[in-house]
Amino acid sequence: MPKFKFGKEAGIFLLLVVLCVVVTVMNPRFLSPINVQNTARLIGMFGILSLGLAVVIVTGGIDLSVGSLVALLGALLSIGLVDKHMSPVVVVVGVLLVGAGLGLVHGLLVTRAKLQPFIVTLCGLLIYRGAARFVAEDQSKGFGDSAGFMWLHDLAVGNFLGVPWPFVIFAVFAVALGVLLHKSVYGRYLYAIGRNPEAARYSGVNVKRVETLAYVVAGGFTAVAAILFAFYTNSISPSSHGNFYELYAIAAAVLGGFSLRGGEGSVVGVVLGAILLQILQNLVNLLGIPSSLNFAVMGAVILLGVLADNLVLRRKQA
Amino acid sequence: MPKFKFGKEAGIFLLLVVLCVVVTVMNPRFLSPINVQNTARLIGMFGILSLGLAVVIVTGGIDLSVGSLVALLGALLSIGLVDKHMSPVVVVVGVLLVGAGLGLVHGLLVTRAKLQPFIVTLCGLLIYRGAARFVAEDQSKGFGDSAGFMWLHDLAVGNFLGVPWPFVIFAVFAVALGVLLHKSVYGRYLYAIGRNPEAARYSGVNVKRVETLAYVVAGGFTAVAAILFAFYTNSISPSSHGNFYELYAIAAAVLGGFSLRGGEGSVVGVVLGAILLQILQNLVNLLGIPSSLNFAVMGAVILLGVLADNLVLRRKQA
Amino acid sequence: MLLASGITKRYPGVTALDGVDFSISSGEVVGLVGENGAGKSTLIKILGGLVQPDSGQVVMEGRQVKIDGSATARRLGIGVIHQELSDLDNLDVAGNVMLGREPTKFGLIDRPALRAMALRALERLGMGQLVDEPQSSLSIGQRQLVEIAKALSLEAKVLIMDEPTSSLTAGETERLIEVVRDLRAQGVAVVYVSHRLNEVKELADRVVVFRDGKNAGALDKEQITPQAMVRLMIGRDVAVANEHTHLAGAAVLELQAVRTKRFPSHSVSFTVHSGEIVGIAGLVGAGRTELAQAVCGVDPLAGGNVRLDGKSLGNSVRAAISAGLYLAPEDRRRTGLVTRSSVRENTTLPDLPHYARIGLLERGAETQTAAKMLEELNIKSPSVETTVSGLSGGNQQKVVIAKWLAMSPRCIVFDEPTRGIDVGARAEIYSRMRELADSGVAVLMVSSDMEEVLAVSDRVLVMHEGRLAGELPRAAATEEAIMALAVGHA
Amino acid sequence: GNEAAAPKGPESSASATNGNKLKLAFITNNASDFWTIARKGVEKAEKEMPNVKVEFLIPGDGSATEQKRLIDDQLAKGIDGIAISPNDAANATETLNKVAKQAILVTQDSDAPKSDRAAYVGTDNKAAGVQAGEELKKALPNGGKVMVFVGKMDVQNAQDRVAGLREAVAGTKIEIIDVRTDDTDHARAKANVADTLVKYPDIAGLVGIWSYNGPAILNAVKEANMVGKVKIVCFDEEDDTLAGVKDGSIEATIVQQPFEFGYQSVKVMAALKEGKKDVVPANKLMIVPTQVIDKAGVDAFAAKLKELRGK
Ligand SMILES: Nc1ncnc2c1ncn2[C@@H]1O[C@H](COP(=O)(O)OP(=O)(O)OP(=O)(O)O)[C@@H](O)[C@H]1O
Ligand SMILES: Nc1ncnc2c1ncn2[C@@H]1O[C@H](COP(=O)(O)OP(=O)(O)OP(=O)(O)O)[C@@H](O)[C@H]1O
Ligand SMILES: [Mg+2]
Ligand SMILES: [Mg+2]
Repeated sequence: MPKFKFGKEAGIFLLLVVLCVVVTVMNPRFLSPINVQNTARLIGMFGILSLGLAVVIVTGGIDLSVGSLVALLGALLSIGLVDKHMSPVVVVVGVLLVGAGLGLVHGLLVTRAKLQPFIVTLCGLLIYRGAARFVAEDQSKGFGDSAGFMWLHDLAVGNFLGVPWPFVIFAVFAVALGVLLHKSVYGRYLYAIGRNPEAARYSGVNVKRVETLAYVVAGGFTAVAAILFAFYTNSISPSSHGNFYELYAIAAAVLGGFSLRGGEGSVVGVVLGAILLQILQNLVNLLGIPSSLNFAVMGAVILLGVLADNLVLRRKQA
Repeated sequence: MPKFKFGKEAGIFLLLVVLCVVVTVMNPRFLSPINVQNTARLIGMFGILSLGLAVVIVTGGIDLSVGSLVALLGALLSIGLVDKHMSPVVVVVGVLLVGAGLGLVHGLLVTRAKLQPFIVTLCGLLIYRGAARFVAEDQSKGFGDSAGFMWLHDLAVGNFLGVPWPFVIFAVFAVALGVLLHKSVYGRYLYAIGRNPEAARYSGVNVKRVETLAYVVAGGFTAVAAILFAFYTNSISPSSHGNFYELYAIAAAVLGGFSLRGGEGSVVGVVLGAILLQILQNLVNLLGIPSSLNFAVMGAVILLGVLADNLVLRRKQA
Repeated sequence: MLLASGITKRYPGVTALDGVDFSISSGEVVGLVGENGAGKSTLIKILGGLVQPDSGQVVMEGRQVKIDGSATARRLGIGVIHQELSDLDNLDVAGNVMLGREPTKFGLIDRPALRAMALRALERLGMGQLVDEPQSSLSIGQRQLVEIAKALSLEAKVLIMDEPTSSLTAGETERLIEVVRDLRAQGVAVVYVSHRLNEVKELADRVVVFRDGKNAGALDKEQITPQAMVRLMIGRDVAVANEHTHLAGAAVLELQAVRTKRFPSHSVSFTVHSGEIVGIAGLVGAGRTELAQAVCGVDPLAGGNVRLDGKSLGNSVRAAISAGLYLAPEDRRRTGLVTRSSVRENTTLPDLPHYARIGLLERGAETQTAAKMLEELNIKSPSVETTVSGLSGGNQQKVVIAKWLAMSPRCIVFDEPTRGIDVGARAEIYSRMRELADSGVAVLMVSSDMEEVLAVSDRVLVMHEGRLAGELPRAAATEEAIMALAVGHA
Repeated sequence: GNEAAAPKGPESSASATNGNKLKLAFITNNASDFWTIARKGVEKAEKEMPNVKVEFLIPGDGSATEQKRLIDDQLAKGIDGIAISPNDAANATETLNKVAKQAILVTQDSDAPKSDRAAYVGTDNKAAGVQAGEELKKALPNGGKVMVFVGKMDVQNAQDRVAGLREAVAGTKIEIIDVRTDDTDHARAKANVADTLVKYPDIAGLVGIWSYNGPAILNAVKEANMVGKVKIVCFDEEDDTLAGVKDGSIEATIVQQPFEFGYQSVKVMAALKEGKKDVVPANKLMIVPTQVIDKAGVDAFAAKLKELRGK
């Protein structure tokens, strides 16, 4: 729904509040500045991925290549900066361009070659993972002490007035995307295409161009997140870096009210979804729940969340 | 298309033939009995997963929980047989029931609670992985020397007249499913639901029941495959066993002409898709392509396959 | 103004258009008529830029043009109302009207301006009150009006309307005719496609007739009569509305204080007897479809009871169907048909177990039934294996009817049964309905087409805002009497 | 011209005898720097023995299934010997025995004691765990809470190392609170450490079991400004880990000698193929000891490593 109504996001917002209260009661350190900072940083990074994906999901598409792309771009970043000693600005711009460029390729394959988004980006998932391992020669890549691009490192992992940079970037992106999706003509067309591409075409919307652009945006956002992740871990093992991140990103969007059939969901929803997912992970550690149950807790809460949303608030999304 | 027309599968069949010829020329051992047997065994196991998933995909659904379910059921199998010394028959039946039962839960959540299949089974992916690690106490599980249930072990990894049992089971399942999907009332309903659930409902089809049953079938097939995989690896590390298998299974179906929008695809297609995927993996090893490129090769061939299919045969599936 | 010549378009198995010519000048209203599948919509899609012709050319205002998309058509001043609705239910009505032409301020959508522009277009149709409604809450008729408003707001030089009134009732149709006359006065060229030949007669300055994808002739203003059009369309006369004697038998379908979800405060009770055809009339959005769907179990009942042959039916489609109560729904693409499946598969879907032995289908029996229905309803389809999406709108509608006629009903509810169906086939369907009634079946027909209601019904029920406003026996059923009840007077 | 052609001599003769070259395979359990060093060892042995050709294979997803496929494909190709780091030793016995029937089987890095392997070349992970425990005891004479981090607990070397660690600190005031896993997601690995520092402000020590856990711990501790306040012991020789040892923020790291794994595995396979059974001790275990690298030894080790990695 391009017009934003808070009703749809009320369910997840409630869940989030309840969860925060419960965790705080069980371990007050949850609200300690350092923990808030840590969590905000992770929210920022994963949230940027989710925002990008949300744009694609609105059109009824999907992007499974996100995790592998994070690995490939991270490896390229390290190679450019450390192995090739290239100028940080050039490398960053290069990485962003590669991300957006691969998004463009996805978009063209979907709109021009008429392939299913699932299959295009599944191939992306496989190919970029392989490419990451290949360019990194199956070595883990890192940034050492970041000599020569300390500012970049700080931008990724440092704080701005006490707020982690990734969170700041996430917030800015969220606002920008909110305006784009909910206020601009482009956003309206995205929702139109997601709901009924025929109707959009009948009304003279350049469906192919609009849809392609969605993948480009997703690729660009992924690239930004990839840079942040790379500096955050400071080590990119090409075979596992970013594994399953696409699922987190998709989960955040769906939790936030997006339908994978397209044409539904708001930026506020994704933001809440992204926050909820990271708080869940934080909670597992803070409450001392065995790590082996990490995934299970996440899955269970997501399921309960959407169930409560559907049953209690009687929202139908099937 | 309930009616089977070979035209749709001709593309992938061609790709398969070309690939086989090329590999044979480059390494004649490709056709050695032992290699054919190994590959057939893997085709059988992965193929069974794909067949089950295909039923769900026809309805326009998806099942992402397959890989995690393979891990959970494998762990349960080992616990039942080895730790609890239960009767093999009881354990096998139990595992099949758990598989089908979880499928039923998916089906009910999708049809009754009206949740999106993607999100239901994504939660399954997370929860079953956690459950597998939990029941296995984060230890890898196995069958040692299979004393006491050697017959079961042989059924899973042995041969029948020189043909690996998993392949035999796969073939039988494929034929049965072919009849079900393409010749039976139930199959026709599945396609109708995948294409237009509302129209099916208005025509008196019990949409909820038919759709639920699809998930049960998928769960049951996954359970069969899980037993075979468990004995094949003879070891189940709960945190990684079966990772990404859902993607292989989906890829096989999509390669075979299934559309994730539902209502499209034939059993012959999935079978060919499953064969192609395993041959691809075999080829990477036989041709000595760096392992790091394994995924990339797979991704590239899938992409080329669907591209060629769409562009050359002008089949539109987007 | 606009001149299309030698247009040919082939689809696998059919030649939709075979070198047709078509022209229109400004300030002219041209009626375009032809049997179902004659190629009318195909020509319109070509002019609207949605389909590319295999050969032929289009000249607009003296210049040859290539219309390669809706955007191009709009730029050239061609506005189109397509036969099938194409709206977005995740937008409000204003957003739908202005889709593709959103006014912006600082790069963002200027909502007030957008609303104002949409309102202006809607008000021409007397539908201003809809402007802020979510599209998802509209009935088919209202959605059709939104489509018309959308085309009006284009301020096109050539306005093409493909069956704009097929789901409108008399009131709205009257209004639309006024609007078209206005446009003509302003010098707009209007192409008007309809199977309601009286409308065409009333409006058109000239009529062009297509038959099997070819020009079958044209009629000038003074020559336009329904009979003349029919003769050119099918090459013979059609006897419309056969006289009959009606012998009502036992009560078959009984509605006892039925309440629907949308109008829970009104209850509706009536009975349909064996051997009679009961028509339900009313304005767009009066709740007829709502009622029909609740009765047949596809929508939940909000209260009351439905009895068939004295037995109470559970509120489910399957129970209804197995008891012999069938619904042929009004929205063929959403609920009537599985458009990606073949004619055969659609025809046999509601009665599939009938074609199976030990669960396995017998293709031969299916094909036989489907072929029989193709023949009987004169469905223009290359074969029974053709996918329904490849049929013309009217032929799709015939398949909706066919799938229920292929079974043996006790009571059959038709919701807008002849939407988009040509005169010839329409007569055939009416006589099938009569045969059914004569064989003891109860027939309930919801229709917005006044002529149809008057011609077919033995008794007319009129609905207004969810309640039964009145009942008229055949003798008392006149257009005026029905309208008076429909608008809530009397 | 002549000079340029000259070196071709031995090469072409080698390819002529390609048919009777000894074909060996070295199969890792996943992809990492560790295996790069092992590869150097393999290459060294290969260079020393011109009649040996070794394929170095890395399973794509690090799973047992993938490994099994690699093995089957090698056997199908015809192979003389396989040195493998089995992903799940306890249950891979049957697969391994199939190999042992057709070729020389050496386990390396991770053993499969129940199989018919000709030899095991590798670390005693439990002993390595004990070494880590000893370092921890040195760093925390007064004891304290210790958290352990690892990728997956269902992998044998992780279990052995943790067992050794627990054994070494048993009876002291060092309390191991928990083992947190991260499924090899490095971001998760770091977040686990950060969360632990929040949950247990009085934490005294952190142990990283897998190679990337060291840098993950170090980075998180640095960002929490707790360098020096918590003692870190980890495994393996990631650059960041060595830098940490050098500047004192990490107490010590326990390193294996993968170069020796590669080198000795190939050597022993070649020797066995020639029938020299005496290269393998009676218990079949060829243990390559782990080394403790602390501040004192880090420079020398780093220099050697650099040479091995060829960087
Ligand atoms: N997409 C398509 N694929 C295949 N055949 C098509 C397609 N669209 C139209 N046709 C065929 O072209 C012919 C003309 O169809 P068209 O829709 O133009 O008819 P029409 O005159 O508008 O009929 P109606 O009055 O029923 O709307 C029909 O026989 C139809 O089967
Ligand atoms: N205000 C509304 N809110 C929700 N749904 C509506 C509303 N108006 C119409 N609908 C939907 O549109 C469908 C048709 O409505 P209704 O029964 O009122 O139409 P009708 O009397 O048959 O008139 P029409 O000629 O427009 O079809 C119904 O199924 C209903 O779900
Ligand atoms: Mg038409
Ligand atoms: Mg209606």
